[in-house]
Amino acid sequence: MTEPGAMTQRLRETCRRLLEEGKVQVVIGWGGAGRLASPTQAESPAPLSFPTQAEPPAPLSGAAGGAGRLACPTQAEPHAPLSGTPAPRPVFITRAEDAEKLEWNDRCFANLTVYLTRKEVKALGKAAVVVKGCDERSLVVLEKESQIERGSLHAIGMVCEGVGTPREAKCAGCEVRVPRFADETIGEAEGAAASATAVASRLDGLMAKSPAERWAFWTAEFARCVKCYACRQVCPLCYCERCIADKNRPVAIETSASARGNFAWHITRAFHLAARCIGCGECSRACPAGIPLGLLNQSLAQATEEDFGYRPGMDPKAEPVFGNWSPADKEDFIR
Amino acid sequence: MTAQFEPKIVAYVCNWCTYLGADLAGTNRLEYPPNVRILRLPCTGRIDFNLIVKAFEMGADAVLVSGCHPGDCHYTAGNYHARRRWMLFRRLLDTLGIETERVHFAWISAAEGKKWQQVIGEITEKTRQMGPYAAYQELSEAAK
Amino acid sequence: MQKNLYKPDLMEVLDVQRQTPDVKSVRVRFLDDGRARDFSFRVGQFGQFSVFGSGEATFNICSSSNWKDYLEFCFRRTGRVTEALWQVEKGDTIGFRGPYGNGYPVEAWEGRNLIFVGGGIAMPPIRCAVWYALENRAKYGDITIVYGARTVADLTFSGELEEWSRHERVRVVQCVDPGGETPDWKGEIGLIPTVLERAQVPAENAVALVIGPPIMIKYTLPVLDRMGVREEDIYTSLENRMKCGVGKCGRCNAGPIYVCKDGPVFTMRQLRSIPNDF
Amino acid sequence: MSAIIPVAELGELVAGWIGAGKLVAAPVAVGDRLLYQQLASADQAVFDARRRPANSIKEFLFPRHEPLFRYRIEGRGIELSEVAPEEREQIVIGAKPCDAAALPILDLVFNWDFEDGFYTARRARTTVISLACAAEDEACFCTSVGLGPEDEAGSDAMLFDLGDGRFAVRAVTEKGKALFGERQAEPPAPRPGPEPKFDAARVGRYLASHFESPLWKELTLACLGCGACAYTCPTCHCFDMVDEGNAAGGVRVKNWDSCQFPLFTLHASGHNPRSVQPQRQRQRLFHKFVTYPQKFNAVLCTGCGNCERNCPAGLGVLAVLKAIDGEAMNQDAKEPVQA
Repeated sequence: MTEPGAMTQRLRETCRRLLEEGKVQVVIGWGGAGRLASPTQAESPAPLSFPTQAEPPAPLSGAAGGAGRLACPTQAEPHAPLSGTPAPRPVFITRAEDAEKLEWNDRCFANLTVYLTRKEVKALGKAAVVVKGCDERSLVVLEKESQIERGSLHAIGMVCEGVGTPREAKCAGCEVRVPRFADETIGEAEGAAASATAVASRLDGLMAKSPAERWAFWTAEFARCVKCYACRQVCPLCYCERCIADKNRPVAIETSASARGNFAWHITRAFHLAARCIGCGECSRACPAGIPLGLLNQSLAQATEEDFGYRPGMDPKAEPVFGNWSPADKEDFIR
Repeated sequence: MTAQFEPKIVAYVCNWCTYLGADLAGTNRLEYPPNVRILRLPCTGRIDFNLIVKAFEMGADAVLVSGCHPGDCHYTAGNYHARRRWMLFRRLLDTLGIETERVHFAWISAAEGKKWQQVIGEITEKTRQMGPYAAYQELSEAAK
Repeated sequence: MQKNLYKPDLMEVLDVQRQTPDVKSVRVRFLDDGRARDFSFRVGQFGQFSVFGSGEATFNICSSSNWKDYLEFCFRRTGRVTEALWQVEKGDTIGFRGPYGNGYPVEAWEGRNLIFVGGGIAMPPIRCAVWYALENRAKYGDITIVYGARTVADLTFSGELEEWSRHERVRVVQCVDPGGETPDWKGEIGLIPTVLERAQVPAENAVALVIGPPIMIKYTLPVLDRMGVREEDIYTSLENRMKCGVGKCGRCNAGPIYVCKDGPVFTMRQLRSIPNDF
Repeated sequence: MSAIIPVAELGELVAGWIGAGKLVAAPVAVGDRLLYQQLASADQAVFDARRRPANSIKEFLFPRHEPLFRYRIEGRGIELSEVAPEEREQIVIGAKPCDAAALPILDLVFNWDFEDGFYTARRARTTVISLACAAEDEACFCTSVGLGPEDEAGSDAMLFDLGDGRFAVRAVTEKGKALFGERQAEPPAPRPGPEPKFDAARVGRYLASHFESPLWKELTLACLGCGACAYTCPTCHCFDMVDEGNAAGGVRVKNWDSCQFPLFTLHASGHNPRSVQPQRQRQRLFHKFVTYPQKFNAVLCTGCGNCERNCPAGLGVLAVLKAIDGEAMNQDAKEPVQA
């Protein structure tokens, strides 16, 4: 395993080289935690007293079980979002001397390939994008769907030991710690890749319930949805010029964040990603209401693999499920 | 005593096979329950899943999607494409806890007036037993 | 609770006129007689018109404020609500909220010469002011109306333009873009700024009302400047997208103004102090 | 009555209010975060002075989805009817001071000239009991917009965590006194709150003269154009109005909307005054820090930091304003402002 600091150095060197040699005009990476890519940015202010990395937000009184807070018996002590080191944010490096802004650590959550289809980013010129092995799968799908030209893009792969503390659920059974399709890869992996079996535990729990319980679960989850569309905007595969949710002639999906409007939206979002979603989990991460949207996609991914042996973004040679068909497709549910 | 529950069933059918099959049932005077509302679309390949959702939003108790048998599609492969989508769509409905027994799929050809009669009869009876789709209808109530 | 700010008054459609291939004007009257009796507005104000089931859209009230029996508005078939309005016929019921906005400062215009410059669908918001001025003829000086559209078929209220030109001290100049004329077209051919410049309009002590697409306004302003009309005497009506009409929903906010409340009528001088965000 | 309330007694109070048929909202633990929610029972409430809910309390006064009236279509006729108003009293307890402070700011826009009865009726029957902050994180910046961890703006009463399972309570307004009577604790030693993170005056000056600036594009390139910032913001209040129903009738509803969506300003003609994301980001910042103050003499921001925490790209107003303050500082260094 290569130490993150050393990988950051190599990432910055790579960025500098690519820009200096004119191979690309912009490097899309993570970095500048707490600041933005502004050339004249002053020093960031001194770190604040709270919360520090060493001291997680304690229950407010010393007593065990968190007195000062009314009983919340089933809930483990939740951790405050954004405690500890702020996650590096997406940065767009256009000058070699700004390469210092790039960072690599286990809080590089964002799947940066989402920016490759954005007009404002495309206008910057040929891009290099920094990807983890999981992010990289969206490059395969985007290319299949003619949204990017792989040849006019430079992918810098980062060998990844997982993100988040504790690790994100998706990292548990990660098979793609070492990026497979990047133009160059930074870091070395130790040990064999894990299998994908551990990933689906939460989904298994959900599917073990009765349909009525699942309905109750999602009704409660969707009740918190405010229709901010962060799930859509953050998704590298939600690139439609105008989303069906934004069309009003006719209205296919009610814009209201009501029970009915939210169901219509989440069914649509999940199904428009069926057999396409690469499982980066950005939708769940972005949701300000903490709705585990990725579960829907995972379930569809599971079915896609069972029924068609297809895993989006894993094999560039595999034909996508939709857009194709086979006379042998199962039809035991059709009269 | 309350009146017997009459389910509302929405049938999305393709123009070339099932619609003609339903028509044939009519011209042959094959009686089938009047609970079904037929909406004709060009092809099952055109039947967007949003239409199924919309039907439930508007108060349907069950939905039928029906088109040409495999190999018979007027557009060659529309029904094959549809079949793939339905496979996964059923999984999504199941994951959400939407009652998949309320979403029916069928292949009914232009010659199968009899099958149309049978399928509608079965679906109506089954839905009648299941009762109104209260869970989804409550969503709409909550929306107001 | 307070009166429901967002609940429209119901209006009966008295008449629908097709003005151009994609523009109609609609005449409506309040269903409630008391509301009809008490209603008043200033020319230049707008209303939120509803087709129930499709939503609300914002239109200028293009009838004169002196006409008490009905209101008129005009729309182009272009979006969800206007498509629904296109289907509306005599006898149908629609909704109305208003009047909203500031309207034209017609009192301040008294004693001045009036120059109206409009392009395409901009005739309705000018029409109400023209009628108002004609109905208070003694209070205003010379009236010049320069109105243009892409083609002859796109000119709205053609009949009324003819009628106005028969009034004393009123000059109507109509124009169409080159190529938009018909064989029997008697008006001018050319773009509005050019036609305005050619028309040699007397501009001393004049107030101008200029409404139209941004590009038309942009090229008209220098012409008015050369004519000697000061920018505090040039008025326009902004057309930001609106929802509430009452300064709450934030949609028409541009700089420190809410177009629905502080406008839609502004002088060019006022607009210059606002960020170019509309 | 003592001005010091043990947490158990606070729970009994909440249970009593719920039992008396009042709507009570408080922070509730949902997964890894706190969210303000209407309580089904008192034990859901989490009174944690060190954590901030990921949403805001505006939802209880300005709901994300609110029916305005019903319509019935009968032939060519229309029948309109009011939606029965919610008349129950409402108590929001455990609000952060930065959430409570948003209410007097929102009062301004919902009451100028025309009064939005939906908002004002809710406001009148709502009591806000806030909980003074005992900690802040990197995203907090209340002190940069003139507020603080114990600011009473918008609060009818305020609780102070004494750190030993007890709270001191201070009734601020008549509404607060109606709930807590003569309980009038002196707040414990005041906390300074987060260090100021930018100079609001300097930022305001800089913004006012930089409506057009390449900075906007540079600073907001990472913005993905969602509404997570606006919808979790205590002060963002833009809305949409749509009809929902079928051929027989339906309801016109008021829904939250955000200036970050391209559709917000899109004209039917296709013209869009704010057609790219940097313009939309600029609008949000200008509205908050330049134009709302010009119009209503109040900054449309309470420094809660929700935009920063909830942005998938880590790009809240704080990040942008800090960068702008840096620019402004550089500029001031080059051309000192005349006193």
